[in-house]
Amino acid sequence: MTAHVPALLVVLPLLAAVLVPLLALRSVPLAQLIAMLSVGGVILGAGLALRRVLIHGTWHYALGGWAPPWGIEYVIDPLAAGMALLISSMALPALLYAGPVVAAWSAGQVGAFYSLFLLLVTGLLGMVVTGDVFNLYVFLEISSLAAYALLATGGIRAVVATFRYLLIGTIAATFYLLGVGYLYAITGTLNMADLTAQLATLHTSSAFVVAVAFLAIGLAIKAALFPLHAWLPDVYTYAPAPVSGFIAAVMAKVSVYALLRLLVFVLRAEGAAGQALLLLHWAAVVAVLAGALLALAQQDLRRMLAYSSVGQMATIVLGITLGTPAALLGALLHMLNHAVMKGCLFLALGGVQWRTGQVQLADFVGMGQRMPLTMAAFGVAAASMIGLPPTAGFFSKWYLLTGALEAQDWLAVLVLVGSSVLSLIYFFRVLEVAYFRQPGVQALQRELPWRMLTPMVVLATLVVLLGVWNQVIVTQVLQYALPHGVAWPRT
Amino acid sequence: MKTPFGSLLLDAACRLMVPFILLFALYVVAHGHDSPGGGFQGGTILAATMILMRMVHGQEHLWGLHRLSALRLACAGIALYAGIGLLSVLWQGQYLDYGVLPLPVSTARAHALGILGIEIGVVMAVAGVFVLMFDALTAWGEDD
Amino acid sequence: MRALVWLVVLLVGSVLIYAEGGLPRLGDAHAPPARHVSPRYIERSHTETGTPNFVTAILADYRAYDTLGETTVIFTAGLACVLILRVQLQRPGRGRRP
Amino acid sequence: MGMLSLGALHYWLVACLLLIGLHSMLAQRNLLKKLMAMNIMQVAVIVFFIALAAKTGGTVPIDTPSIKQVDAYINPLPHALMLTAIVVGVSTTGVALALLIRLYRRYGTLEEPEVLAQLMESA
Repeated sequence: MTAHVPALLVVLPLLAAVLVPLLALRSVPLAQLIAMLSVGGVILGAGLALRRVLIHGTWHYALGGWAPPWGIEYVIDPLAAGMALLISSMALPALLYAGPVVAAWSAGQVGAFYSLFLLLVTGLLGMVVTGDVFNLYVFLEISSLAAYALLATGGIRAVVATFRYLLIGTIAATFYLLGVGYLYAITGTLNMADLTAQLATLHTSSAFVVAVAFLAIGLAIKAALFPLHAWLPDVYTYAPAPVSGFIAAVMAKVSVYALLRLLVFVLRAEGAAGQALLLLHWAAVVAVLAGALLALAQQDLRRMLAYSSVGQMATIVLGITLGTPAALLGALLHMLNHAVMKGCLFLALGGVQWRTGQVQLADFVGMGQRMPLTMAAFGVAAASMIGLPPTAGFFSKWYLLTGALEAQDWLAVLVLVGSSVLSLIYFFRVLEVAYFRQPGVQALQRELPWRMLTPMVVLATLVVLLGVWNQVIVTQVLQYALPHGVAWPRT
Repeated sequence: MKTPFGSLLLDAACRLMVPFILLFALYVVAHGHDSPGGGFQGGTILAATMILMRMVHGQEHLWGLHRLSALRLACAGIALYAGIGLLSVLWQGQYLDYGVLPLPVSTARAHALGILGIEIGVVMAVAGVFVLMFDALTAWGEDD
Repeated sequence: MRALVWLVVLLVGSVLIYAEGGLPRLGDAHAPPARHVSPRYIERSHTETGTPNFVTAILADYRAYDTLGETTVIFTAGLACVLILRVQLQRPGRGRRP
Repeated sequence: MGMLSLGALHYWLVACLLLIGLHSMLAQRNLLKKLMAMNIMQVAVIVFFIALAAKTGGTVPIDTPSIKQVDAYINPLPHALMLTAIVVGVSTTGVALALLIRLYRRYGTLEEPEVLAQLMESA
């Protein structure tokens, strides 16, 4: 059975997703258990896959037994396996957390919610393990449609925001598909490895230039890179906490992963792909600062976290486009760290909102006493976002800075330091209000139920542990995930 | 649909047409190997008959597949598709490799039967989902 | 705002026209799409899959995994409608009808 | 370049459809019209792929014993891909309609400025 892990990774949550809506009509707890068990199975499978590819090298799995350019193949390298592990590990806490949030819904609604959550996981997993550009499109749409439905459950404002996201997301997916069409028109293939081989002589063709432009713009919209980020803040603000926690943690990252996979691994950063990386670099430089500044301007904390996500996604793109080994390691490490800490922040904030209904900065007075554990988790994750030493965030920023210095890109150095200072200001603001400002009336301490508390505490612990283990993660896993033999373009 | 727009004329036309549409759906699925057609097209036509009956008679009518049954049909369809893939894994093949299935026919025939199997899964999923979607879009749920 | 919309449209339009020269002509049997992967489907799919319809053979066999994904997309859309519109799935009046 | 050769005219059609869709999606004020524009955009991509499949003098991609040459059949792969893309388009439209129905029930209109104005009021 272990020989078929690549296919099972995606099929297991899919099968659970068809079982869950029917089971929920009989027993909601059983459906929730099955959903979590299937995600647990995926974590196990992704862990096995990661171990195997680290020992034996890239894992090719031909679906249907058809050889690659004719059939679809799954290609799992350390990067893909790591992403799969990250996606499934973030889904489990979010699913556990969702229990009390959906407790008042009818059984049919709960079933549909969990099923769509599993379909979202299925889509994201399919996107990271596939070695076929059209198959990536199909799974991109599965994850998008599931995400639209989940995001829209946050009330009527969420519906308005989601409809706009649907339109923009469809433009993005259509651009991506058109890019695939251009690549197909000049190479005749859809397989990623075959594309690399076929394109060796073609990257001066005008069709190639346009293909890269459409692919990059489509995926940059999905990744919410700064001038194309307009859909993100409303969507993250009004979605229910387990959904925004999971989606903010991994969904945009999977698009960044797809960007990295296509521009660097498949198109080898040659010709137009290199130009696209340069453009993305400049967009990212602006975006890092813009995201941080916009976050600073927000009073609604959910919106603050959303803008902070815009800035942090740009930080990851900046690391990728710098292209030095340290910057790449920093970008990959930051993908992992940011997923864990942003997930923790959204879950904690959602918990406060669920218990007290407060999301405005001014209303957080005394929250440190009212919900000590929740705010402690928030504080640990915030410290990591700022980049304080024992936490994970410090190390990824350290690698990114080292990378920027290696590349002698002083602007990037300045921007990275600047964004850290800004995030220090906007997160410290929250902690200051929550802990040091005395409330007028002593409010009672009321913590969240264990199902909501456990995921947060686990993620907050993980933030610290990832910091402690950063050396191990980088030397044992991430350095094998880097692309080889790719020359980055220089300004 | 809360208010069906049935009338004597529509009812008669409907009774006359539905058997033929059903037959055509079956033809489109079964003949998908040799001519244009297949699971999606057949499933859509099948769903069209049920939606037609819903529009004329309302969803209380016996013909109108209840939405819960539609959901079950859709789930069963996907499970059938993914399940055929898992069967190939059980017989030591790659996922969705129909050639390894232990059927008493040639490999090519086994592939053709496998294709038919997943097409039936697709028909069930598509027909179920379209009825469910029609119901969702026309029924009034709880308001905000 | 108007100007921005037209700017985007003009930009995309000029990009599309710029690429036109690099693309194969209509009906060109020597273009890469006709030469590289697809001949195998035409030559061997009937013997390999027992299905004379090449499109069906690709859809349901060579690229069957895409089709599984596609069926999943439909299923996702169906459930999404149920969740967004809060449709009651249970039959009305099971034990609750007055 | 051969900009206006007959073999490339369909690229102009694709560009027109795509731009009509894109422009209407950005400029239309009615949300339902935006959705229709989205469908037009998807159609543009479908036309693009299907045109890639064409071969001059090619016949339908169904094996006929009397015809053996590869070039006598059109390329079946884009057709299979576009079946998937069409289904994806239908699904997206379905979800979008569900969202629009929610909005219409609440606000009684699908004009974007009016919806936004009502949103502002309730805030």
